[in-house]
Amino acid sequence: MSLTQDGLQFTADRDLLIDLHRRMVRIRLFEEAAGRLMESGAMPGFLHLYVGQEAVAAGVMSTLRDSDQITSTHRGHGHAVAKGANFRQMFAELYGKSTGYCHGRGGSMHINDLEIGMLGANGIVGGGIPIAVGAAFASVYRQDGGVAAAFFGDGGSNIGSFHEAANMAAVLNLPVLLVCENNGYAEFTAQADHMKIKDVADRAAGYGIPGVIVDGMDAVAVHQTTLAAVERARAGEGPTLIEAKTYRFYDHQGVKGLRIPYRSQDEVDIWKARDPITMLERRAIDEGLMQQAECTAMWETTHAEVADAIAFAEASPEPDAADLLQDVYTS
Amino acid sequence: MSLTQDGLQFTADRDLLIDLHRRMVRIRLFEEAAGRLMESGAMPGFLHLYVGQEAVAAGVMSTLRDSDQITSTHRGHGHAVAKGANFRQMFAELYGKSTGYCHGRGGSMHINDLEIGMLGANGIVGGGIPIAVGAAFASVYRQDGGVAAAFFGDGGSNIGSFHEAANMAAVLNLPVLLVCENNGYAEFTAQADHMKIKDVADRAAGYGIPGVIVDGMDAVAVHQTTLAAVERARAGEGPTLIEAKTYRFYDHQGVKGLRIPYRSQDEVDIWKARDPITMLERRAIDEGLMQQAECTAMWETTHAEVADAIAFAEASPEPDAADLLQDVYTS
Amino acid sequence: MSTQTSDLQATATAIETPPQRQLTYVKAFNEGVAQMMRTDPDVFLVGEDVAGYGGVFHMFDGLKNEFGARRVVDTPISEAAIIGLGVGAAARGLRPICDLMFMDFLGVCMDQVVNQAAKMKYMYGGTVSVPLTITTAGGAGVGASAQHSQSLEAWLAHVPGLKVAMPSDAYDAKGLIVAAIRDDNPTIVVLNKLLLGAKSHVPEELYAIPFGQAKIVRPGRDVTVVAIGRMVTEARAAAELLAAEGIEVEVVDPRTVQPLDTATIVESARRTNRVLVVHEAVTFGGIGAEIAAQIQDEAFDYLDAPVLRVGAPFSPVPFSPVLEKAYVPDAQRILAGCRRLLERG
Amino acid sequence: MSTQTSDLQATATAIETPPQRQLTYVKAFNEGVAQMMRTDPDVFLVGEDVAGYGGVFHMFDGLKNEFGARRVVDTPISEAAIIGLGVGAAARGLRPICDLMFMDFLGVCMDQVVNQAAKMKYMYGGTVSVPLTITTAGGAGVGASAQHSQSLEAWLAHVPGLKVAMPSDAYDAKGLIVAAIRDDNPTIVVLNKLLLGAKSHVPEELYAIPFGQAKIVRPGRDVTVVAIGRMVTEARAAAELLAAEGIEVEVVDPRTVQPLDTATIVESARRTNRVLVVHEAVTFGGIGAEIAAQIQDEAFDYLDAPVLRVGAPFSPVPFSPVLEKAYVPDAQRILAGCRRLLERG
Ligand SMILES: Cc1ncc(C[n+]2csc(CCOP(=O)(O)OP(=O)(O)O)c2C)c(N)n1
Ligand SMILES: Cc1ncc(C[n+]2csc(CCOP(=O)(O)OP(=O)(O)O)c2C)c(N)n1
Ligand SMILES: [Mg+2]
Ligand SMILES: [Mg+2]
Repeated sequence: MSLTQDGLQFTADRDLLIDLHRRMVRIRLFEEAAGRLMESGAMPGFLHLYVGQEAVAAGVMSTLRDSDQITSTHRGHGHAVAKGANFRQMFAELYGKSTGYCHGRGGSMHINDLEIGMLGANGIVGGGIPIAVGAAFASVYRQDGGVAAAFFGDGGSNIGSFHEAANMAAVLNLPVLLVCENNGYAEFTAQADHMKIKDVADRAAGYGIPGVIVDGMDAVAVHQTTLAAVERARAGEGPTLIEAKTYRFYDHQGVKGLRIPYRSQDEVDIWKARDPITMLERRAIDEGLMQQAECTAMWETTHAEVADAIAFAEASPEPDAADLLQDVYTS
Repeated sequence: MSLTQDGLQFTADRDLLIDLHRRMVRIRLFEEAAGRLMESGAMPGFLHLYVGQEAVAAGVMSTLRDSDQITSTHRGHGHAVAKGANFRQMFAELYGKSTGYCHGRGGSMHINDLEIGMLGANGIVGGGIPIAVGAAFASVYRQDGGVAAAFFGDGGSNIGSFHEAANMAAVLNLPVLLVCENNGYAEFTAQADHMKIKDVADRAAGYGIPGVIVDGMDAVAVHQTTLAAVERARAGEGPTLIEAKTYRFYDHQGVKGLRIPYRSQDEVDIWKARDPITMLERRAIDEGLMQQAECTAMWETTHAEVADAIAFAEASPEPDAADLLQDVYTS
Repeated sequence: MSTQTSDLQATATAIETPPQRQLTYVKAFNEGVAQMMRTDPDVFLVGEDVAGYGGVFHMFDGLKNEFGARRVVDTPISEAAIIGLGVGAAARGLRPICDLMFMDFLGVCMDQVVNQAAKMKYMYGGTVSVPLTITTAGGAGVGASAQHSQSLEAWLAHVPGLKVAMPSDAYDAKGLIVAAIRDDNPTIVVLNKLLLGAKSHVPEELYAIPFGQAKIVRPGRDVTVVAIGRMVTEARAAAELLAAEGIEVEVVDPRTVQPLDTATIVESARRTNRVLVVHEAVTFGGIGAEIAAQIQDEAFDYLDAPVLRVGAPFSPVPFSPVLEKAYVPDAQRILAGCRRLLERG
Repeated sequence: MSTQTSDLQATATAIETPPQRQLTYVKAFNEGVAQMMRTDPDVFLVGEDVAGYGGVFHMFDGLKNEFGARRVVDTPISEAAIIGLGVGAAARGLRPICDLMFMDFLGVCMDQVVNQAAKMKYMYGGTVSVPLTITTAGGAGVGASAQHSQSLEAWLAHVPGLKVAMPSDAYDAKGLIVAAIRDDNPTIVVLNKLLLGAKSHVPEELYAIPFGQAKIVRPGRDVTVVAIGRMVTEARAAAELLAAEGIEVEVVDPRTVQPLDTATIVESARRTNRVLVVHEAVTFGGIGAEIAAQIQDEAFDYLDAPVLRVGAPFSPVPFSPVLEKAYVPDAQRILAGCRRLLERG
């Protein structure tokens, strides 16, 4: 495991584990609460929950600087939380309140905060990939040493913009991470029904860039794999396609029961047995790098922070309908 | 060399050579004449000439039935001629006359004739590839044993519709030939400046289909390579990506001098030394499969046919402006 | 024996006049597709999650079971290839239904719709027909935000070669999808998300509603409201409110915006002399502009007031329910529009 | 010495009043881009064949030589990624110019233009600006056929968040591209292929033409012709012909169709009481519909005739020169439209 890395300074394995654990627990509790609130009708709109895939966002973000930009997807809460978004503005946005990240104009699929490098979630599958390429272009143009990561799913790797953006990043040799979160499904369509290949990483060869596969349930592995790609990118060696094999624990949208016709209970059980947070905690404690108490404390403080954020969101004012036409244009 | 093949019946190598020679000579003389007429101002519009790439169209079409459909590109005359389009309607269309394939409405980039399996040239790079996938879908749906071929260039393999169509053909296991004519340039941009890979065939692995490379100046090699792909397709084994390495002898558009800043004279000379027609004639005569006289005769009869077609086109009436709104809709 | 007879008669009457069958918009649409697939073996369906799942709006529930994987096909997320597949299959004489989950996704497949499907027949000299049907869902009001709520029919209506239907109730959802599938041209049928559960009478038998024939949904003498898609419902509500004041609003539903039944609209305008055009799309550059431009041209001497328009304000669709409610046109804004018309000379 | 003085004076005068500099439309555009790249290091250019070749219409000749490969970048044929690259770079504060060779190719990148660039600021809550400029070439008349000749500005003008300029001469080509590059919003500058070689006076200094301010190209009292892009030239020709008959046509060029300067157009309509709107796009659903709808609303009591429109007929652009000539609006059709207006009451 890397002792030091670029974005943050880990002086020891322990620090990395704590960092990854923190990011994952924050995502998990944010999502569990968001799901409950939506199902109960307290919160409007749709939610594509990230639960189960936490190791990918945590592992990737743990290698990035705040100034490194990412573009996300419809399933973007996990990326935002891992990149450092605060719960209050996120919940407020999910509630459509004026205090939210988008002042209520965007909702779940459009959380963004360039200050922390969250260039934005996106409702259009593949829509964010070329945008990340543009963010990376800006870093080279300004020689600021930044990298950009584009997240997308197995299904998203079938849309034209993935192909165009990957080839563009390759031929312009841009510092881009193409992060495919392969959770085996595009909505309700299994991977075998939307592509003939098993590994999306195989597509990298078509662009002349490296394609690597990593266990998307193992945050440390994701961290290490991404770190190598980030170092390549910062060194001016161009983009890397990273395929993280993962799984979503809930339905495509919302928090319905796990057992849905298109997935077998066995399949779900096998993946849940490899819960990324449980695995990391077990490992950290076995290796004596973290205490059970520390883990518990993280869950508790995060629970409290979620509760605070929800209270903040609920107490926040609705947007003023008089501002409906604000920010259509920059004047 | 295959003695028999599916589309046509070649009882001997000689028959195949004659067939390929005929298709190539027809393309060459059609294009040379068309180029002259456009440059002289006799003919309106733009022309993307196929000269130099004849072996690809000839080799591929010699494996197809009339009922097998192809979709073509902006550089489509060669495909049309090789698929059996007649000179009269083609020249008439280039002249914009009412007797043309499109009654003058389409011009150079929209020649089509479903009767002979020419599903159409296309002015949009990549536009025809998904359409060929649809034609192949129809063959499977009707179980008519047909295949469909989509032609596109090295540059065209960078656009989203190529990626989507290739993956669609693969996952639906359709009888499609994805024929990439890699002539090294997209307009005035060299391949190295628009993709990082040397072989477009490398992209096949990303779709889980075979990718093969063939010498696009050798009509017989193209015939044999395509034949194998056609047999796979008809046997229900799905699509194949065929990359033919070739070269255009004229400019991207029109018949300007060969020596254009973006290509070196050396490069042009090397490729012209491998003129696909000269190579085939030399080989056929050396192997004693064809006589010089036969070759000469082919050039002469074709010259005459071109002259006849031009005369027909020039003598044909212009479309009637009163028919401007005809055929916008099928009623 | 007499009893028997009367019993029989009773039964007979019962059979003759069954209670009118009510169906939801989405079920009526689904029935139209199913009936067409039963009657025409060349009709097939491709799209994302249309087979196994039946479409995210359940537009296609049960079709995979009845017609099998050959005719009901799930695809990758590749809209350009989905439409392109339809264009190629249609050019060869099949009748594809290509589903575009959300109308907003036109952005990723506009070339196949506009430069390929729409132009093929004309630019190929009339030799090829493209009997392709694209089904999609438009409209706001469900908290789906800026990229899943647009009404973009004006783009499509501006393209020669396309036909565009906007069913405003369950009866039309069935009749228009049937007409679209039977049409030999590329057609787009735009369902409205908020109408999916709306019920109305839908006959069981197969029927088609001809394109280009507007429907006078409600006759009236004082004002004409030309309403598109779901706005027909809002216009009816506004008409009810004004009826209470003795103002008779005529509500006209064009049903298809391409072709557009100008004759019926102009005839109504000439009778009422006051016209309001309503749609969910942003007002600027919406189909209402074309309708207003045609009315003022062809009914110039009959108008007592300018043709007014009610549409969405000029911004993307906001997420917040409060903002979205203020954004989407409704009965109140239609009512206000009618009052402005009536105030004029 | 006096001679000297007078010589000096002569020279001075010569310097003070040089012969007006005439430049072609494409060179004026090119100069505007070059001057902006000189003044603002954040401006860069990406597109197909824009660097090595200078753009297929020579719009970008010489820029690669002056500014180098870092700022003038050739790309693969990947329009969605070209615009997307611009969106991402613009969101980070750069000022990308993304070239879309032909306007027809909007079909393959509409999502990035409409769902990404146009909506980003609003749906992200105002925190991000997208100072992106898209340059493209539209219009028919060059024998480029159905997929390389369209005028699709109506699509773009219907999209909140975008701005759309249609330069009608060399002076505007420079002034509008400069304003577009300086604008903090996504802008599209649509050059017209037939105007590329058209010359007019173009000052050497850097100047910008503000968006949303129409220009009265030719004053007149009898009829107003609102003309878009190249149609301004045709409208002027028609005005000359009518002037010979003593009919004074006022020609108004909106310059940008989004934002649209309704005030100037309506003011003119109120003076002349007769308005014709002309554009190259098909009439149905074109920007002319929006302009006509606004005029009849805001100048209702002033109009002596309906607002008439001249645009292309409802078909794809044909290839045959004979058909194309019959297709594209020209001075004769504008003149006929004016006559129809003048015949009314
Ligand atoms: C262009 C486009 N097509 C379709 C959709 C509808 N849609 C939203 S999410 C989704 C599935 C995405 O699958 P994947 O990329 O694997 O991501 P996951 O949901 O598994 O995280 C689809 C089809 C969309 N939003 N955009
Ligand atoms: C979507 C689209 N983008 C750009 C163009 C302009 N264009 C026409 S041909 C061409 C180059 C195509 O290169 P390639 O695919 O290698 O084919 P070749 O011309 O070499 O035969 C370009 C960029 C187009 N017609 N369509
Ligand atoms: Mg997935
Ligand atoms: Mg090429």
